[in-house]
Amino acid sequence: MRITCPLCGPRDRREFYYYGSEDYLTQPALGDFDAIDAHLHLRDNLAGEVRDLWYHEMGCAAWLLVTRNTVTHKISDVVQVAGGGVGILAKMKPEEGAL
Amino acid sequence: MVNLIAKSPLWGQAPLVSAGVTLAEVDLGQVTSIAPFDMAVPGFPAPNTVVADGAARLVWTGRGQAFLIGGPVGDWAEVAAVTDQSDGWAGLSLLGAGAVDVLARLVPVDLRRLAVGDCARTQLGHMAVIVIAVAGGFELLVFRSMAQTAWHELATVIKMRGARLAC
Amino acid sequence: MRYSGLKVITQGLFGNKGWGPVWRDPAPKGEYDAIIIGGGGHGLSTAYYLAKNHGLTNIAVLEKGYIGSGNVGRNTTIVRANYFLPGNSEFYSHSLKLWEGLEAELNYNVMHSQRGLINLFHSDGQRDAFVRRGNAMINQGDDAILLDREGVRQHLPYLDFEQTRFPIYGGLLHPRGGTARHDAVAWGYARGADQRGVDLIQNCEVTGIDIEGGRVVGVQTTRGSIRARKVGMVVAGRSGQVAAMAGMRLPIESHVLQAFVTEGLKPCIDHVVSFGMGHFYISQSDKGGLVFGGDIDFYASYASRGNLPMVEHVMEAGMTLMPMIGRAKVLRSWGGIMDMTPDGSPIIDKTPVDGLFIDAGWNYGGFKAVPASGWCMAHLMATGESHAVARRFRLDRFKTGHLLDEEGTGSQHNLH
Amino acid sequence: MRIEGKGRVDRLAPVRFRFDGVEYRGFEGDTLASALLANGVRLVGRSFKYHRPRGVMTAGSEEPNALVEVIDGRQQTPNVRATVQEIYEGLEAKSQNRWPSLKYDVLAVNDLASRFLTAGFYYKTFMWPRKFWERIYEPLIRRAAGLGSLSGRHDEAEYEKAFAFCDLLVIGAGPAGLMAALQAARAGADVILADEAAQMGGRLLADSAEIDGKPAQDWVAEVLAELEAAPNVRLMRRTTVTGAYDGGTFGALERVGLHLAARPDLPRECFWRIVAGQAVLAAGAQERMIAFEGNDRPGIMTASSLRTYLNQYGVAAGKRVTIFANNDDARQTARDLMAAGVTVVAIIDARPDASVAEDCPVYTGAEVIGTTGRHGLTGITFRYHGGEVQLATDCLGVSGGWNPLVHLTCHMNGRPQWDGALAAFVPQAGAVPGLHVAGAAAGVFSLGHCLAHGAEVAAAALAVLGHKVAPIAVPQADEAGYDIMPVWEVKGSRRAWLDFANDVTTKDVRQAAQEGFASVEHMKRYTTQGMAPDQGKNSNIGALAVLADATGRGIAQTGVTTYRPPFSPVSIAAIGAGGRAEGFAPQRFMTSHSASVERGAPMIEAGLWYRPSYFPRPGEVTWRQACDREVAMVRSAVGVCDVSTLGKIDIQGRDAARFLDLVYTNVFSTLPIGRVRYGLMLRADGHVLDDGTTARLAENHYVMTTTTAAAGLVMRHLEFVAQAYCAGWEVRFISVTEQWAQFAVAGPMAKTLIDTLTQADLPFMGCALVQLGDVTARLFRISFSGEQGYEIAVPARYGEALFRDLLARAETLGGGPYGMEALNVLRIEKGFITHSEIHGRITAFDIGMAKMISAKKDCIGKGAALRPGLLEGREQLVGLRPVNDAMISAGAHLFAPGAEVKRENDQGYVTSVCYSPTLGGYLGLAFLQDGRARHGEMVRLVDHLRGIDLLCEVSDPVFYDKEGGLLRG
Repeated sequence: MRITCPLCGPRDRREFYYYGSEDYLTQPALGDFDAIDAHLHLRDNLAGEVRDLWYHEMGCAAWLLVTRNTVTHKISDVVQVAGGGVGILAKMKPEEGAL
Repeated sequence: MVNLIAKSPLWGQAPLVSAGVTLAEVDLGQVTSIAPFDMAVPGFPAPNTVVADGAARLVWTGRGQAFLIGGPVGDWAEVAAVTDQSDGWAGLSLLGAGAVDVLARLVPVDLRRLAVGDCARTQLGHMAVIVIAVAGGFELLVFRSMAQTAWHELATVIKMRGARLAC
Repeated sequence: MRYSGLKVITQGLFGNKGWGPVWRDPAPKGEYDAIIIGGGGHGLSTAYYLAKNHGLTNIAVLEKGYIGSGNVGRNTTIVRANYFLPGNSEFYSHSLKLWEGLEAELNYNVMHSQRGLINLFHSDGQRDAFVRRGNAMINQGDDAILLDREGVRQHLPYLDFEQTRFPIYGGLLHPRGGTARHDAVAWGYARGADQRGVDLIQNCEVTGIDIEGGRVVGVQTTRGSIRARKVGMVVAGRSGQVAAMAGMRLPIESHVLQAFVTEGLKPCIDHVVSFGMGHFYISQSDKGGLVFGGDIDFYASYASRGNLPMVEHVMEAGMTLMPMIGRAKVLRSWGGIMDMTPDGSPIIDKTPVDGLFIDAGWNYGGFKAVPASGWCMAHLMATGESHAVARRFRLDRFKTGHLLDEEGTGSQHNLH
Repeated sequence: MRIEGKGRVDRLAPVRFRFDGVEYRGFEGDTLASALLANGVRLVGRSFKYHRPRGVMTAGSEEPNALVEVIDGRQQTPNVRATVQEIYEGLEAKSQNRWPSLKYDVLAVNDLASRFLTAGFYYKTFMWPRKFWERIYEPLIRRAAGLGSLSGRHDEAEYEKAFAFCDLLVIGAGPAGLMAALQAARAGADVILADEAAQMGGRLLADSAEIDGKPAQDWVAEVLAELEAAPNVRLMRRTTVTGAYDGGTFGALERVGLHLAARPDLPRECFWRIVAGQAVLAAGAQERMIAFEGNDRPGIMTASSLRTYLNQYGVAAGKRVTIFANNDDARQTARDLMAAGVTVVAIIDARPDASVAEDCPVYTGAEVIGTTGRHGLTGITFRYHGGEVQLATDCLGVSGGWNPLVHLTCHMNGRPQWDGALAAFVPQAGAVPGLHVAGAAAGVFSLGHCLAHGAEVAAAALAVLGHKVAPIAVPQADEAGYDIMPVWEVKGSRRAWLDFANDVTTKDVRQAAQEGFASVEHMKRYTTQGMAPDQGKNSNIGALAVLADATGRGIAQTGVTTYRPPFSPVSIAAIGAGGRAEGFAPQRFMTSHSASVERGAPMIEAGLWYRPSYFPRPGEVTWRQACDREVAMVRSAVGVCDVSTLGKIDIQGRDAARFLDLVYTNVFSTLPIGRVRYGLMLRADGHVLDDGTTARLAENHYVMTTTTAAAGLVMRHLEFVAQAYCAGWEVRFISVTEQWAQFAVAGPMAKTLIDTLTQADLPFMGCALVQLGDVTARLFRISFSGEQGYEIAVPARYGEALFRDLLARAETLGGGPYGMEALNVLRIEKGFITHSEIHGRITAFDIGMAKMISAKKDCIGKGAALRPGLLEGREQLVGLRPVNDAMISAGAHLFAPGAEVKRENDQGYVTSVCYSPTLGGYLGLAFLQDGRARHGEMVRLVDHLRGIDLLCEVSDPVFYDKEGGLLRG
């Protein structure tokens, strides 16, 4: 399998680390165990097109959001995760939140 | 009083000349990581390219990161995180007609696309590498601690290439 | 028909004309007391024990392909009980005991062979972790022996003891671990279930799960709708798709695990050997092929095929550990689809839908679990209560944090 | 028997080789099979199950029978196809799966019992008595099964792997492949042409065809000359493309040195990873057998292989040859043989309406129904016009038709389609993205059409890549079609073989169907049809035709089993090239490595690094003696230890502090400049990821340390958090692990030592830049030993020098180096944790660090860490000391005194243990149910594996200097 890194160009799968579904991008709020469950565990797990997180570990160190078909392995889109500005933590100041 | 003697990563390793290639350790001089806080800063190399600036080269080494090799940091310190990497990497040069053939044994990138002035961040065997295409071959940067393994892997490939050519 | 050596001889003398079908090929009825979705090892054993242990015989197993077409027919055949976390220990211990009586139970030779499993370790830290495991196995009533380097050498003299990359410190020997003939397990349970009246319906894909008022009432299939008050989803590899028909989202991601077999060779590897440092394990089949594998390909997939980097990694690890296999030639590689859970342990539980049960999330350890999984799933479906040895395989344990993480790698499906 | 004037072997280059100890002569260019046939050797192997005598059946890599062991020195390679192995001077081969000899094989007795050994018999028996399976039956089966043998010795030969990239990969250099390559070469594309044979040309080398009015071989030579000269073309001979993978990646095996006597440094094989923009599969087709009684005797071969042996090797495989076929193609074999002066006894053509116009007897509408000859064919019986005819013949060429080699098109789950007119499966279009099929592999069966098809398909493939393609001229050749009447089996009462390699007969397939194993996959698995080294290349189609007949379904409806990689077997050593010895993972060396080795320190592997275990001194016999001394040295004077392997991450930017607050449980934004703080990092799921110290060098500049094991993990985690959650934050980081060599200096004399180096009066947990001569170093006052401690870091080029210097200084103070063993004892005495404790299932609460989770802020993993299952009823970190100072062990489990030792009563386990010379006894760290409330209680420690069962006192995990006075001192 080959993944076209938006920065490095087409590269062999061996250069990449796979994390999992884009669900990991949605940061749950403290105390919301359903959201934590969805973030960490529950998956649509589609047989078809999915968006997953990959890391170009042996290349440029960019985290990538890869649109890929889990049945054909066809990759239709690769974008960088950075710049998406996803998740509530991005907006949170350090002192916010409490145990 | 301390008097510390410097040693290069492959200190004492003689160059290997065989089968149309020469493998040698190179002294890269000052190597500084330049990681601009604003990635759109002018003068920063495009991905996979090297910007030459006199004797110095600014080599793209990853997302928002380049290595300034052989030159002073200058104004970069004002717009970028600047980190000394001079001791973190071992420099190897692989030159000669067979250099592409040798590298293709170990590096999973399309070397046809790597012309002088290009670079690639990829892997050499199982270790991270920065490949810089230079006239007549390549410069390779590997982590200092893995320099011996890199040498061993390249030397093994060169040795097998020699045996193939002798057939 | 009862099988025996005598039967083989008498049939042979009369031209082998008397062998009848091993199972019937019934058309689906309109209604059953219970339906098992999935005719793999777990589904078939569930049906078998529902009939045998609980007297429930008006049941059907619905299989979209052929019996045993899932991972029970596509694995590296290892049978072991070497877990260390409470919850897993008792379950796999129970399973191994069932294995030990399986031929007699099923009157079918599944070629269960307790050749001994050796897990190698390569540092003091790994040794300590394996000692913890071995002691847990003995506390559970199973067996484990700590081998030092010389002990490993006596059992596995062909390993490369000179390689310094990951020097062999020792190993944990699990004498009762071994292998079995994977297809035979499916066929044996299928035959046993069929003989007890279970309808095994092949080429029958479930396309919908009928739910009324929060309770399951039947399923839609490519061969018509079938009513049932109890439905068990036993479709590891496709659990997400089937559960989605009931509106459920599971803590499961599907991944592909490759495995490899070489051409036949005269006996050279007697044990099951596992090289954790290199994610490599190997045994030799009775036919002589070296059967080996490594880690999953690490990305979500339903493609039943792997890619080269993992192939190379497995072979490189093999060459590090036992370079004597270098000249064995890989004949065939394949990829099976695994239900990967966030803690690497399975699920046998009720679901939020009344009457709908799930047996899923076997990661890549499902084969050895076939007998106990069926035993416990049957118990759950028949009684509505979890069996004592499967109590912790709850569907909600991820949310509550009652994890069974043997690998210690945390909530990332592909790391288990 | 050699035929003068025929073949491409070099008659001026004789080659001597041995088979089963007998010396023979062949010529350069021979395969082992052609040379054995030339020498009249017909019996070359024994079958898998019945140990039937077998001879060469084909001339290619699909060979099911002629598998031999090739010996080189102390090594041997099993299951080598004699039809592929080229001979070289001194080649030594032997037959396999026989004992004591090929001719007299004891296990041939199996053949007599064959009626009891039918499909799946073993599932029905060997069950009683139970113990006999493992003790008697299975060992017997294992010994009888298998084919060749490994030597049992490490394979120390060289193997190679390589990557290649091209615009167009052409697989197969027969007529279609050569035209495809030529078309692409002239269009200026980068081309790789790979072919499994030693010489390119495919069947053109084996047939007597003409192209453009010249012998086809002349045309091949011209095309190859042009391709050789083209700079954009790479010819890969002896290279089998073995698998099609995602993204245009193909695996290929090059036989580099297998045709030569072993030479130093020459790889035996090279495994290629070829990435192609597009690919053309021009693998051709393979001839198949027909199942009839006794069709497995030596001397019965595919008809086309007789032609190959004649035309390519100048060998007649028999003196009196008969042909049995159901198609036109086999006629060419008869004609070529007759033209070369070989007697063709008869052509037996199953087609009633076939032509009879040959210079030999032709029987149409006839079928072979029996054969004779124990170790080689002596005669056949065939049915003709309702009668039976017997013929004396020593060689029977059989053709059941041709199967396109569709295998690679199936490697991504593609399903071949049944073509009734061709009586063959043809590729499913588009089954592998970018792979186009040309020529016979696509079911195009005339030479003229193959040539045109090759060029046409290549042009189409290049168009996908955006190449402008000018079509090339297609040379003229025979365009006659291929007439076939399907004949799969000649039914009879005795055994007719389908799968020669696995000894599967038509009876086995019928019995499988009778027992309900009617799905093609069930039949395969029940009978083992197609599971032998040829993976059913010779037999799968025939077997499923028999199954279709037995079940009353059509062939298309019956379907095929799945072809999977590799196309032909690949050695583990080739794909695993580089893995042997040290190659599997990089070795990492610290700058102090040679200095440690000089002092005799055993180096142990730790997260790819090598670290000194201990530094033995004269008179010390055991590691414990050295370790105890080193611990005492640190506790009483000063010790030096290289800690460079710890991960070091340089973090900069206006949001660096905020970022650290996010990834650590505790607060770093309040850390003063010039200070160091211990930090705890959680995974997203709330368990401890790692711990370490982080120093603030400047307002916006930190340097974080990680454990050795987790360095890469933490880096990846930081990148994820930064890129996924911190958009717009001004924070950048880079690993500086390799940049700095860092040494711990610990002990009551540590400050004394440091003072001799530099002036720095650091408070506990302080840090500063210091000058060591011209070198700027970083000095941290931190401790992992419980003693007053420093870590000093210099650019790595000075690492070795500083290490040696520090040792010299330490030694003048009664100190010296200490290794991993002492480091471990020191940290256990002090109750410091490592990954033995934070092993991935551990929370901050478990290790008593709940207070380190700041209440003032959120952090990665905090929410998940608050799940009830991670808070209640868990095991907590404690210290253990055995009564009587007896030995205890890590991995032991804990029980309440008096409780029965069983899982249900298990209360915890021991993670780390050491002998403490400081405290005079064994110490352990353990996780114990409700442990923090049980300090002072006794627990029972049981290690079955080491026979330890004793009572321990539970305590706080900190055994040494609980108040930390020494540390701060």
